Amino acid sequence: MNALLHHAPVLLVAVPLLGAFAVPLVAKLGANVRRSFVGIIALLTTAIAGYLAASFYAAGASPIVYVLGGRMSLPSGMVAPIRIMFEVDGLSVFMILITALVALAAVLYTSSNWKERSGGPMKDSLMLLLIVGIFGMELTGDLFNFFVFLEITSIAACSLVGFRVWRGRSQEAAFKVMTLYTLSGLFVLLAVGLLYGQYGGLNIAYLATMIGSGTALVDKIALGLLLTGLAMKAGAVPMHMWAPDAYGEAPGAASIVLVANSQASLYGLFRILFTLYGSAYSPQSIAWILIALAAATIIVGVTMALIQRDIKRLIAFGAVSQIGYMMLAVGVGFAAMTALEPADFGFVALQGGLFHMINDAACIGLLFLAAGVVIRRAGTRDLQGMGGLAHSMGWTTGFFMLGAFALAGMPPLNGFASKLMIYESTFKLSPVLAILAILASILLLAVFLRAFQAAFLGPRPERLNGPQSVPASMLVSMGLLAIVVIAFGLFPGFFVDKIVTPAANALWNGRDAYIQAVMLGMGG
Amino acid sequence: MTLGQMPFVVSALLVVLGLYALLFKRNLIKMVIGVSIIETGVNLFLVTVGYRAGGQAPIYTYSDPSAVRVLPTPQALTLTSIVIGLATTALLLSFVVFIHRHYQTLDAEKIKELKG
Amino acid sequence: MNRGMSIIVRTATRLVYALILVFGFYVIMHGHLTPGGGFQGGAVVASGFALVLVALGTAGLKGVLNRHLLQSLEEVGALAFLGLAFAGVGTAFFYNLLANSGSIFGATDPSALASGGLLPLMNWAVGLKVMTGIASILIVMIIGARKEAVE
Amino acid sequence: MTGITTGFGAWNPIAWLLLFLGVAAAALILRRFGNKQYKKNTGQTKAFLSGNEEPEASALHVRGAHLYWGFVDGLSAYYRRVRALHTGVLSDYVALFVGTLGVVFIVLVLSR
Repeated sequence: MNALLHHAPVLLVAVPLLGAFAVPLVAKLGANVRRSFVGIIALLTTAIAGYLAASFYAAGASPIVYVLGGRMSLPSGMVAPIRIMFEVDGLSVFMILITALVALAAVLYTSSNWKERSGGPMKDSLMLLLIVGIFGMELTGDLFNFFVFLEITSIAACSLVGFRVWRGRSQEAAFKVMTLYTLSGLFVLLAVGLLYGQYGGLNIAYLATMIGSGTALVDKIALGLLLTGLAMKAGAVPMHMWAPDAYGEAPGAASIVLVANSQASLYGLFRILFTLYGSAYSPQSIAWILIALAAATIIVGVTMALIQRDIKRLIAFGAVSQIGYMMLAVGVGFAAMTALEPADFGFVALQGGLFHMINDAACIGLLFLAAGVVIRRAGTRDLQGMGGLAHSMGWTTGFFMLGAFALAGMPPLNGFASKLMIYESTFKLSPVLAILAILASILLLAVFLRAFQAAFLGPRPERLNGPQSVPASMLVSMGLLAIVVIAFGLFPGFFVDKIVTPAANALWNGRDAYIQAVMLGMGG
Repeated sequence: MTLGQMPFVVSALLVVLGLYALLFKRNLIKMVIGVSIIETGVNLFLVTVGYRAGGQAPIYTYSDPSAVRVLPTPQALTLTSIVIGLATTALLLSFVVFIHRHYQTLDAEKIKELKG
Repeated sequence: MNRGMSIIVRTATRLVYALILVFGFYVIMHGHLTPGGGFQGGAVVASGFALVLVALGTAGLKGVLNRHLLQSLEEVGALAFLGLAFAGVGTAFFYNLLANSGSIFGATDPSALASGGLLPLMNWAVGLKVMTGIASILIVMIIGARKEAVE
Repeated sequence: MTGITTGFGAWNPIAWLLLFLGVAAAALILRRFGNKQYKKNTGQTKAFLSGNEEPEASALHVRGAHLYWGFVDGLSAYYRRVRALHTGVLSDYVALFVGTLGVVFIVLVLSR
């Protein structure tokens, strides 16, 4: 194993962190130097993520453990799981790929030379910090460390939402989001404290070996706190109220990283449910909690999106409803896995839910980025005041339409492939839920057709006060996501085999491998 | 209930008090104070978890080398949590400053441009 | 311009200020031996700074300790911390290269001040970051509040 | 390799594209059999609005808020309730969080 591969997990966090701290200093050399520097950091991070993923899959997708600060045993020879560890399994690698894709697109988008009104270097710094936090959440094998990275994402995300201080609405959104994020973070910390007090450890693998048959009340309380706290950060109805505020008020590029942040919280939820508790304590009721939250999320998200007039809030409610699809699929998978007779459709559901995560990141990313361009061009966020933008913005129109069709599940795009898997597996568990999901998907198409019709179609507007041309870097960033949408749409089998199945395996039967990777390393 | 369990009760009370402030107080500053109180409750809980009867604080210098010391992990967790709490509170308060500048009020019931 | 508070407070501040700074630096320096460390010491130093700002007013800053200088120093502290973490990358990230090495900061007696390897250096880096970070937050908030009062 | 099988169905985008192209080609061929006799820029190609003049294009554009008003009106009972939930007041959001936490606790404590 070579040195770069050995250190890849930690470099994924350390490189953007270095970038985040160095940006304000580099910015003194000029705006263009700063933009190139941030771009190089993003490219480097993406390259490391790609390299880690490639070698991980080549090596047979067995979990990698990285111990910060040296060996697993202490200098005195004592063996205890107290060092901070990064643990990478199929699910982590999959989430890292999503984050790297979104991060690259977001940084490319912000590096355009459109005039910034304020906060240039600080915005880049916060963006990189948010990316650090998301990577950290996905990599760490330590429950307290997970909380720390969760809080890093909270602080960076809320600063990004609120950094446009001249807008009262963005301050309002930032305050609400920060309060709710902090609240959820504190309840997660309380759960971590409960587990530490009960079992004397913070390592996820170690705790997973200690959690018994689920008779202890402490386990249940900790699970409840973790589940609700992380579901809130993922934006599940009825705790989704922050999500449209945050996505809607953040700058275009920050919105898509916020979506990746919600997905990282969802990852945390899955890690807790499948790895930390997993087969030790998994009553069917948890699956039904997930499914109930998911059904509410899908319906409320899509119906609220239908009546929005602010284009970013409309897309934001669409993003909320998509989180519901992922939770629905994983809930169905959990129900099938924990049933007395584990059924195969559960695995398909997990595959579909996870595949939908990366599809959602690409499609919603495309929509948010295109909406950012539209708002700058039209000078308003109100759909009522827009129209006819397609006459002057050919590429952006195409990208918006592509994203909308893909997200609504039109064949042959990627959203259709993942939603088909979700529908068919959900149908096996409960036909009503599947019909609900299909109906919501049709409504979603209606929502985005409305946004598309209102913003792009119609006669050429008389006057536009925004800038005339769209910068190349923004088009490149949207093009990147569009390529992903098309590639995943045309070759779903390839990507499901290569990257989704290892992730689904990590949830389905990867718990023992995850635990063994740490516990055996500790013995040796 | 023994005296040793009192800190747990107090930390639970603090969490409930903070939630009360968040739910029923309308002033934004009081809501920030509520968040801070919840945080204090959680921190108190973490420190209490680390308490062991008869254990010494893990300070090596000038101490009896044979003494039984407690594991400093919970203390480290609490410190980290306090640091995060400082950043959170500072950020929340600066948002409150800007909200007051734009809305000329700190009443949570009146700051609802973002709804529906 | 704000002239600060009454003469009693100002005189007391001048007396206490140096003590607060010394105590803060002591806490940073002994972070690897006693309770405390970079964050706590940095916060103490910054609280001394806050005392000066409140008691003597912002006139005393004279533009020397401005926000930009403090923020640059903060970034330097953060980068130094990260650099020290990278130093051990031959073994692992955050590997303590100097501990028990016998060279600088590598005393094998765990109660000596020059023990702890990279830990004291990291404490200094964190201390620098925290003291300048909190100080710049204070400056921004006080100047922002002043503007509000004038309007 | 390109398609996926879900265990209950299959999906192959390449086959779908081929089918799509085939159907599109068939549609184009059918279109060629159409009547080519009409004259452009005369009354034959204009919209017929019961004899009224065709309005300006800008007046014809349906604005964002006007689309689907019938759907929203039909579901107004639902929308009244769900909009009332999104009050915009932070305390209500916290209350929803605490309420959900309570429900989750009850379900977990009751189960097994």
